[in-house]
Amino acid sequence: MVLFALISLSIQNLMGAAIVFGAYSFMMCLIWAGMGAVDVAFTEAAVGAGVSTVFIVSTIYNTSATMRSRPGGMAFKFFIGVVVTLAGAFLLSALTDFPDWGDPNSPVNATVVPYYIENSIDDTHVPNLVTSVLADYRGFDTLLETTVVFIACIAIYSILRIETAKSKTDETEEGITSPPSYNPSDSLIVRQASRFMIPFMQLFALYVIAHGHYSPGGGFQGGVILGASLILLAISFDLKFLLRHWREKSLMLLVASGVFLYAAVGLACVFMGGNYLEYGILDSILPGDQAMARSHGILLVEIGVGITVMFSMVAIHINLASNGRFDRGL
Amino acid sequence: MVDSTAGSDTMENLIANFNYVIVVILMMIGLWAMLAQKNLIKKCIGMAIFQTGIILFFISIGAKNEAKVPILSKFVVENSSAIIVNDYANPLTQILMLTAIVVGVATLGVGLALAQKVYQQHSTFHEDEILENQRK
Amino acid sequence: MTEQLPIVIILGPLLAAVLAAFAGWFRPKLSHPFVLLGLAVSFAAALKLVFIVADGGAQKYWLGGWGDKVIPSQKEPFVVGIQITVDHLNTLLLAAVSGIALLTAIYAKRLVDTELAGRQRYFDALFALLVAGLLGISITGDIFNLYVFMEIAALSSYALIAYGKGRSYMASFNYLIMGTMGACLYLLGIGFIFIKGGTLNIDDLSRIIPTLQANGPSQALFVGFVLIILGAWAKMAFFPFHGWLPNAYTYAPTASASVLAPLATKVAVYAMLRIMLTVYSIDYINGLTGIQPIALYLSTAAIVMGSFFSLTQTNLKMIACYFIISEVGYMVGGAWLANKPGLTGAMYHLVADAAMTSALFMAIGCIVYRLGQAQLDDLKGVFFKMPVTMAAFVVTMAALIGVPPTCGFFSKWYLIQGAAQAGVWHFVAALLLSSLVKAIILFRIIEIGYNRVPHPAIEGNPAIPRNEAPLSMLIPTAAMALGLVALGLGTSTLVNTIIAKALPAALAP
Amino acid sequence: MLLVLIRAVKGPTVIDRLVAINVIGTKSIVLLLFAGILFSQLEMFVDIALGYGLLNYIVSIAASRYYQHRKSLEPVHAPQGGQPS
Amino acid sequence: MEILAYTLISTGLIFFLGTTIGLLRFPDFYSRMHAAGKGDTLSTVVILLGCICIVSTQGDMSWLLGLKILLIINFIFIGSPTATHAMMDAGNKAGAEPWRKDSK
Repeated sequence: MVLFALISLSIQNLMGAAIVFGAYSFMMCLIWAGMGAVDVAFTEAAVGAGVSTVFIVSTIYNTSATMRSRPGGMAFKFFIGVVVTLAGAFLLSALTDFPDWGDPNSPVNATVVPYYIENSIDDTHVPNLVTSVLADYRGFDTLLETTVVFIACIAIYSILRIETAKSKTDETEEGITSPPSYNPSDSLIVRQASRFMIPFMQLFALYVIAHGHYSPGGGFQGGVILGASLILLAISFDLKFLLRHWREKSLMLLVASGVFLYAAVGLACVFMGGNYLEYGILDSILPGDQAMARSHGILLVEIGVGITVMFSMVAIHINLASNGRFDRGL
Repeated sequence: MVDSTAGSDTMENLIANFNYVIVVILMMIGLWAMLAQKNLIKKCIGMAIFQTGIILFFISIGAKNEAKVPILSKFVVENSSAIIVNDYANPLTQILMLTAIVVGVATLGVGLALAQKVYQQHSTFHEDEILENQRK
Repeated sequence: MTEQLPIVIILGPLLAAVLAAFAGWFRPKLSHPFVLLGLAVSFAAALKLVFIVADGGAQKYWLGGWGDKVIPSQKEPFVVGIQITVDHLNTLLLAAVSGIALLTAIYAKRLVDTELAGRQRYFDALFALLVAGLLGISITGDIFNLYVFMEIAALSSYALIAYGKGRSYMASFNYLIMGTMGACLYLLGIGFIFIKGGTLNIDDLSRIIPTLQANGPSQALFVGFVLIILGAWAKMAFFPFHGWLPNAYTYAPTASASVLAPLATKVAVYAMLRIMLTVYSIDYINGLTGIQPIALYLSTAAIVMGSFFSLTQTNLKMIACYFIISEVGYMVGGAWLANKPGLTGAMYHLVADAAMTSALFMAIGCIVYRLGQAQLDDLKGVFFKMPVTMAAFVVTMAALIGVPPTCGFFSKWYLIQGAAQAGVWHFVAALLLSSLVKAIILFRIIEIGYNRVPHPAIEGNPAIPRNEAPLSMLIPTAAMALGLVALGLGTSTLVNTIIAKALPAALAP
Repeated sequence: MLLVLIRAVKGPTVIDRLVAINVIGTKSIVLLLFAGILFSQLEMFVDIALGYGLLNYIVSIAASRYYQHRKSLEPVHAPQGGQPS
Repeated sequence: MEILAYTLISTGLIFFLGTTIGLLRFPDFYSRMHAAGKGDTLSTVVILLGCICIVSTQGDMSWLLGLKILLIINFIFIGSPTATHAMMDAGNKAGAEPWRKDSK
């Protein structure tokens, strides 16, 4: 693994670095699955190996993969190396103070966590502890995490988007009847295979969101896969093909509406007389008792996360791939 | 690395140290790349590696020997008194890291967007060349 | 409803941002009122909470209702959810942040319309999100939640900085690398604390940490502390990590700089104070005999260096940026003095400096709005052109120097007192030196702005036309400058009713 | 098994690496399923494996699209193949 | 069933060994691609079939699991050759030189 990290940094060609970085993420993901962190593994598989590699590739596509190495600067690198080594030694100096690896009675595992494990079912009827802690006990973190994705989306959009190009996209919308101008180099095989796979991907992603209460997954992972399916559409066909179905306005509106759904569920709790994000209080409008209401609240919130993440990923990809011009790209 | 999942008893102590050592090495590689690399994309990759190092650190402090995935089985769901805490891996660290991954990818995206803009201005990713361009 | 107030503070700007982003697609003009509304709600809630806290002590709020729960294996209950706290330490900062943000939002409207035409809606949304992040850092009672808020604030500020022209992309990228490094170090520090403490709640941690150290100091906790402090230093542009700040804030659009400069660094200082005082205790700080002098020397270095570089610059914005670096040095130094006047000074300076920097950047923004840039040489005759702006500017500079009726004097007074009590004379010298440098710069600006142009009253010289910034910018600037004086006059009330109670009880008077 | 592949990752050109990464991706699916069988909680791992397969495909396609569009011999600028100087 | 499962898995592993050797030893990009594309797909599919056999002996929900694994097989069966094709095309367009006897 260390090897992978080193390789991905030492390769002169940035494209190679990106690809090896993807492999590094795959390995990471395996290790996490091995440690029992399936949800993290799933997220890393979706994000690290899938989407972020595509992001890097599309950035490089719009710029250049070559990297001129320059003489000199070795002293600086060496100096940083020494500093970093010292920092590492400093970190390792705390190693003797750590509890044993995998000790079930270490403070981390024995202080607050048993509460989640023992009471999750009674409180929320959600067997997947990760989902219940994520969306309920620490639901505020998740709201903010969704907000972070939202910020990243509008930040990238507003940094890269070139406003003058707007008239151009309008023109293409007028000419919607004209046959799509595929790049002649596009291969039929890739397109047909993608056409076959995309519905399955989306179905699977919806399953991941809806079934997140019982199996690994949830709004975020499902959202990323949904987003990835649209990205696949954009890659294997053409960016214009995607943009004819999803206009940028609707994309950005949907991104905002996902966060809004989450925040509104929380706000509804306040109006019903509870604390913010206290889904249990919603039992008078949602079916079931308090715990069921929590379960439904979690589902609603996950859907909000899914919407935001899906369209953020698509919007970020479109921006990065087309350099903000919204016409052609990777 | 694959061995660490098995967690055999005799090797436990060694593995315990080994795990954290790997984490620290990874983080330091990432940090070094962030500070010393001159290429902007490499800096972004270094940032991501630093973050994965931290994530690995958190996951390893939450790992338990002979613990399962933190999803309750069907049997346990029906009678909740039968839950044995030590059977399930720590969910809390996993949640923290889910959030950290998401934040990481958001930061990576913004970093790449900025790098793209910098490239448009200076048509290079190399830090020194950019500085030279700016001085002109 | 008062028990819901803490969450209202954050939700105001957060929802405003979402609605602004939403409405911006239909009517771009609609997004700004949403932001104003959200910030106003937040400011009102924060003001109300100042009084509640002054009367009734700390307010706790548990999100999702997940409060103290008894855990079988532990003796004491733990908070299982996320807690947000408003207590004596942060209530003033909350009011200051939301108030300054509200004024800046009114103020920045014109600037945004001219500088960032076509991008207003994103600016409004990101502005509100930035404020939400900063308020969140100040209000949260959970160390991991603090990290997430930190990232929210950071990501939106990267974008806000990148809106500028020319070198702003590279400046923003450097800030991104530095800021992410800081946040990662902070996160790692959380890990080291978490591995020993097993909880993320600040109150619970402050209860647990002394018991963990009953049998000797814990290296993991120490490493965690150092990492968190380093992370916070990187975020606040403290001396060795200050490289990103001047470029980032100078090349950022003026509208962005006028909200980022006063608030972002102060909130990072607050996060450091929170970790130092609440999570760890003041005894722990005083026990770190190795680190304390280093931190004090570094803050002295920060002040000296900030002052020195501000003398060499010719751009008004750049000068103001180096002021920020030296002001951060004040606060970190005051916090690390770890005695009563020092901490009082640091906490008071937190609020005072936020107000001062805000007023400074507002005045500079007015100048930039009219003159197009802010090189020192361009300021010829500016006192005649923009008398009100320059009056506000002079008042602000006086506050920064530490002239008595303004708030700057009192914070500096407390800091010097604390340094003298601790016997850290180099810090006292640095404080005085920095005042001197600011006085020099002020007189230089007065000299350029007043004297290099013949006085219009003298016969034969054409009168210089008055050309003030528009009222929507001028009024917040003037209000801020008056607020500095008001804050100075109200010092004793604030210190006695709120700051004195925020100090740890263990501290000797 | 993996060590052999890591060796392959060092392969001379970028596109060789791409092939190797693709193979690693599919093998990761198999390993995940094996892990699931070992943990005797296969139902948890199948979902991840499914997601893996889909995303692996996307990465391969994206990277190959890059070269299709660029139409340039990429390792021109890399001086000594994969070996760092 | 068990025996069938283990036979399938070991067959898959043998094919996979072939893939790796091919990947390492073949001289140029196209032939490596050949080894990877064919061997990889076949070995994975066979191993996954073995997994289905193991799963089908377990528990009550095994049909769903089996279905999911079948779905994975489906995806790999379609996706992997397509990806191979795309990469080959990419290599061709990018100008990777085929190996000839006279080249080194």
